[in-house]
Amino acid sequence: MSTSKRITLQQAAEVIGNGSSLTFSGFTIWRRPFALVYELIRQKRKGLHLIEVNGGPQTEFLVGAGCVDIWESCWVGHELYGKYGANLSRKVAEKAIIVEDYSHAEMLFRFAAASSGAAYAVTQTSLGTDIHNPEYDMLGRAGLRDGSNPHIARHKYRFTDDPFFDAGAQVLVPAVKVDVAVMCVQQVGEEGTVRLSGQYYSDPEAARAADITIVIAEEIVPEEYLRREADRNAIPTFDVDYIVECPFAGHPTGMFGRYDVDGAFLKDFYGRTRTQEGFDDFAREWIFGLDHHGYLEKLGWPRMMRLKANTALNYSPREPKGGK
Amino acid sequence: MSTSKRITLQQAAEVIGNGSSLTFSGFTIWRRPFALVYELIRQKRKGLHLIEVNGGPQTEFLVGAGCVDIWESCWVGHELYGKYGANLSRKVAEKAIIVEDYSHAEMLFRFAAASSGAAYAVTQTSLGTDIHNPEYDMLGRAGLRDGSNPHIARHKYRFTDDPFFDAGAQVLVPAVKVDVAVMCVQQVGEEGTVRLSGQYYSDPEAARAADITIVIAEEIVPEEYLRREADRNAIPTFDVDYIVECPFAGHPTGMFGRYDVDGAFLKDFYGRTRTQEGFDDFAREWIFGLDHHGYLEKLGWPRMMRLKANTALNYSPREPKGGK
Amino acid sequence: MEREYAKPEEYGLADLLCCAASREVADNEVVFAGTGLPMVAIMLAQKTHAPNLKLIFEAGTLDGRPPELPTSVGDARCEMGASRSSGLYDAFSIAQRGMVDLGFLGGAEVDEYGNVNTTCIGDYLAPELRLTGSGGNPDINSFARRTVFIMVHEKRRFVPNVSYITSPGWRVKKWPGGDFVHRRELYGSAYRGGPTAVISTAGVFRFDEQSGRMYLDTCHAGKGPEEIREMCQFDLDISRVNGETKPPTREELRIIHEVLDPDEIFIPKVKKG
Amino acid sequence: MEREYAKPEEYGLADLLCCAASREVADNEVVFAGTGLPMVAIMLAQKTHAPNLKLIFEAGTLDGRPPELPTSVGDARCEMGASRSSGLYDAFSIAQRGMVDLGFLGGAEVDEYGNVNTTCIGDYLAPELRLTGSGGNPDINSFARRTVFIMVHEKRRFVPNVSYITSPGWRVKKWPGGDFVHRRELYGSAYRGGPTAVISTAGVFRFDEQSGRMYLDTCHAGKGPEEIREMCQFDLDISRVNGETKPPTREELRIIHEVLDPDEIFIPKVKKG
Repeated sequence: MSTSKRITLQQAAEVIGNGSSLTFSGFTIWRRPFALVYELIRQKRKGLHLIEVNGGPQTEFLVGAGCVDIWESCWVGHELYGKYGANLSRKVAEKAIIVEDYSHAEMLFRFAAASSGAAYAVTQTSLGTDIHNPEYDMLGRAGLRDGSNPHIARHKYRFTDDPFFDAGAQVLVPAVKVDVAVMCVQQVGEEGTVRLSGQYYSDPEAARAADITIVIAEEIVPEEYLRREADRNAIPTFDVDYIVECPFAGHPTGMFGRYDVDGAFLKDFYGRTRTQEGFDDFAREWIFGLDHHGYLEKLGWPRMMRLKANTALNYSPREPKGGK
Repeated sequence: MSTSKRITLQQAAEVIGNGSSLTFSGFTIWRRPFALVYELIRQKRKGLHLIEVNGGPQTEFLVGAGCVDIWESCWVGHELYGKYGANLSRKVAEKAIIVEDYSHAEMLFRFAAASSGAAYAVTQTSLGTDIHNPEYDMLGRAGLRDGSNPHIARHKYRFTDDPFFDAGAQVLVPAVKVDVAVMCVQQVGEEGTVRLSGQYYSDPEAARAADITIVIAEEIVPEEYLRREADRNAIPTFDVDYIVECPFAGHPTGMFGRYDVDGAFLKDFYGRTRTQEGFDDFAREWIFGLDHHGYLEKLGWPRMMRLKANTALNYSPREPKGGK
Repeated sequence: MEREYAKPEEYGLADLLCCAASREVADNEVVFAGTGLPMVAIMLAQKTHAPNLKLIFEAGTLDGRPPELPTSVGDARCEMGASRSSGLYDAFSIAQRGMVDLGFLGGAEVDEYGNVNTTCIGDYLAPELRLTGSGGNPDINSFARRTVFIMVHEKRRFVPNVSYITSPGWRVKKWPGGDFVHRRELYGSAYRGGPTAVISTAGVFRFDEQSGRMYLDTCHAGKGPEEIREMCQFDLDISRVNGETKPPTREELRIIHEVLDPDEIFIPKVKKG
Repeated sequence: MEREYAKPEEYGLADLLCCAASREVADNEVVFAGTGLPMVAIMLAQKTHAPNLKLIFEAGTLDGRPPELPTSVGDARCEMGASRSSGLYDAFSIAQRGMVDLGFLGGAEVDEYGNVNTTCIGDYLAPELRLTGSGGNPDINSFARRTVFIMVHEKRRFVPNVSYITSPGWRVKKWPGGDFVHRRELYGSAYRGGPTAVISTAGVFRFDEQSGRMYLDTCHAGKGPEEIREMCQFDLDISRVNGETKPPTREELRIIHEVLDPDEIFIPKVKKG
């Protein structure tokens, strides 16, 4: 390769400017690029527009830290380790954040359209719900649908009828406009080929939808190794702009074949961050003044070894389910 | 499993009634379910509506045999073994077939929409070409767009503008309506899980778009074996209705990892079937009066062993390129 | 095989919910299940009367046969024994394509027409409490032939009008006006059915497909129809009550507590004696 | 490294076309190539001045590095050394997403504005000859930043109006009326460029992006501008001729005939002496 795609975590965070629209790999509490989320918080990033197929702890951390102005998605919580997104909920009550609700499939189809270069997607999901209530177009209410913000469509939805087979009402949802996608994966090659293991969630769509894609991998492996079995790779080189090697980058979320979700950590976060003071306290303890290695040291070897997946099972038989 | 999906080639052909809309796995001269194509010709199937992402020798055989009334696709030929589809060309000149032209990406997006349950797809391809010429809507000209044929949309295209980001003119193409997809693959499990090797072309979309999917595999393998590595499987059980074990079912087309294209066979077909008499003669020699084993015997062991792929290379280093 | 039903003191409400939900599945059906109790219920069905059901987890595993209960639909355990492991595009495409027979879902509020809310409590524009949001609830509910909701029964949750229709019931809003219409009118050729049951901690509720109204089908042990009507803010139809909800069998309880959820993550054990 | 150009007797027209086409590629570009001569040209570039080009084959291999020339884009050889092997949805999505720098295509007829026909000769509704149809020609040409066509030069193929616009040039038809407009007007935000070169057996032709008209850039050895103008049915602009097409180098010829196509499947060898 003529130019290396390798950068550091710090540099990766710097790629994401204030006001960027941003998305992540993973699903709820799985494969979220936490090492970078922490770094964004340390760098005090502001005005982010998160566009996520679904949210999770990474949303809660960024929202709690005040990095996010707009969140477009369908769900936030910690699965069985925390029923809902308390930080988002607090900011919504304070009107300190704009939340634009779509359904899960709508968000997915919006990413799929963007990744395929289509202007919008056609679906029949969620007809008749308040997700489609025109009064609840929050970006519209905020006056942000005038075409001046390149991330925001002129309409939340359009409705039309199927002209071809009289299939009835159709919902049109705009393709997402994402500046940066940050992926947290098992393996990336030196040139950017990504091999995912287990469910790949909506990662291929997210990587291609974004203008810039940063891959944070447990390990950077020889490109040649991945190319020996091309049909096992999920994301090709030209979808990837930067790569970072960073083991355990997903903690406290889990990664198939590598480590489990740290349920106790998430429970602790969920329990302590109902208030802004609680969040700030948690951030002082676990984010500020640490780098990724400092964070891992603070977590400690026994904890990380307990989370480590058994490579035959792809999960940890040692980690108690439910974070108990 | 409570009920077996196994059927014979003869039964598989019987699933496809006169007037069915039909599609196939594969790409041009690769992985086409020829054993079944031959059986359809033997059973003198009539009035088929072929809807193909792209055509190939299978199109030429079925068209030459008079099985096809309507062909919707974008390309037919034999790659380097025959420049164009001489049988289709002859029937077009005789107005004995209706050809509806779309672009390759349009056909693919039409299948993708159908497989995803969407009524139509949105694209910007082929704008300004005669593919979009309203005078060239051949199903429309034939009076078939009145809604009475469940396979045929009311419009070949619709045009609209992007309402969301002012991206300009958009082409809407209807989802395909396919009664039966016939796949020709390397491995299928007893319950229908399909593992493809190499490029998978548009097979997952075709299998899901169709109402009934028949999988013809080189081998039926234990379902359990395929389920050990779920992320390597391309088509899940509930997309598959019937399975047939039939080695060399793709001949004269090729199959990644199993056998090469029989270029000499295709060249011979291309050379001999410019006229209907030529086709009929070819069919008497290679189709009628034979079953699949008879066909293989006629081809003979030396020929088939020469085509057999080297399993490290996935193609045959013995088969001369170009069918010489 | 004769069913050996457990006695009231041998099971808890979560056991009853789980077993009642499990019985909604027929063998060979394609089922979409979310994290939590729905996942336990569906895996219970898979290990009892519906061994050939085909399980879809939203995060991307198709026809899965996890030997052990996943902690969520994104868990590594989901992938074990699956026909295909992929992603959300596959899962939602299959749903929109009309291949899903049954969806298992949850909710915070439900109304008489099966509209469910998981988005917020109170006015959406100034909510008392912002909840998780929709997740795949409306998507599965839009496309599956039948959906079953599992809910905690509190009077504040069974309301005439939910604060926010997250997931479409039988009588839904037609935009832009917002007038209520039968879902059949909106969904066109994608209309395949709708909510068929709500299984709460009080009883099992079903819907009249024509009127779209909820009615009480069976009462859980110890609850009477009138009492249950009192537990709803709307005027619950109790004219079609069909006795008591069948209790869990001892075999079902064994599978729940010994095989599926021995660590009591989703379903607590009732201490015997 | 100094280029050692071959002498006229050492190469044939197919060699010249292949090398001229190959030089249209810059290193690190994403290139979409069809079966035949385009495939040889692009692999020649990969093995000479553009080792980091990223090759897409329509059937579904991304960033491929076949050690040996595939016989078609669906060939097993395409998959070797690729970053990802998948299917058409991936390939066309990448194109529509705007990630393709260059497409290499062929054609049966071309007009002065770069519109190309691969569908039929004569009236579409009663054709003299039905050809293969579009294949991915219009799709790649719609979405790539630049496209290069490789064609046999015959007067009947260089026409004022092609029988059927299969693949969009610079001046295309606006439907439903069919008036000609600049492609920029139609493609909106998907406008990224268009045909940049036609490499025929007579010369290399380019296009003025503003007017969309073709002009002669270089003549192949032994052909003069006037002679080439005579080989077109339209009035070819020869005012910008820029000398002779650079011949193949000996190294390029060696790669074509010893590495890529030793069996002369696509490019015949010129017998020396």
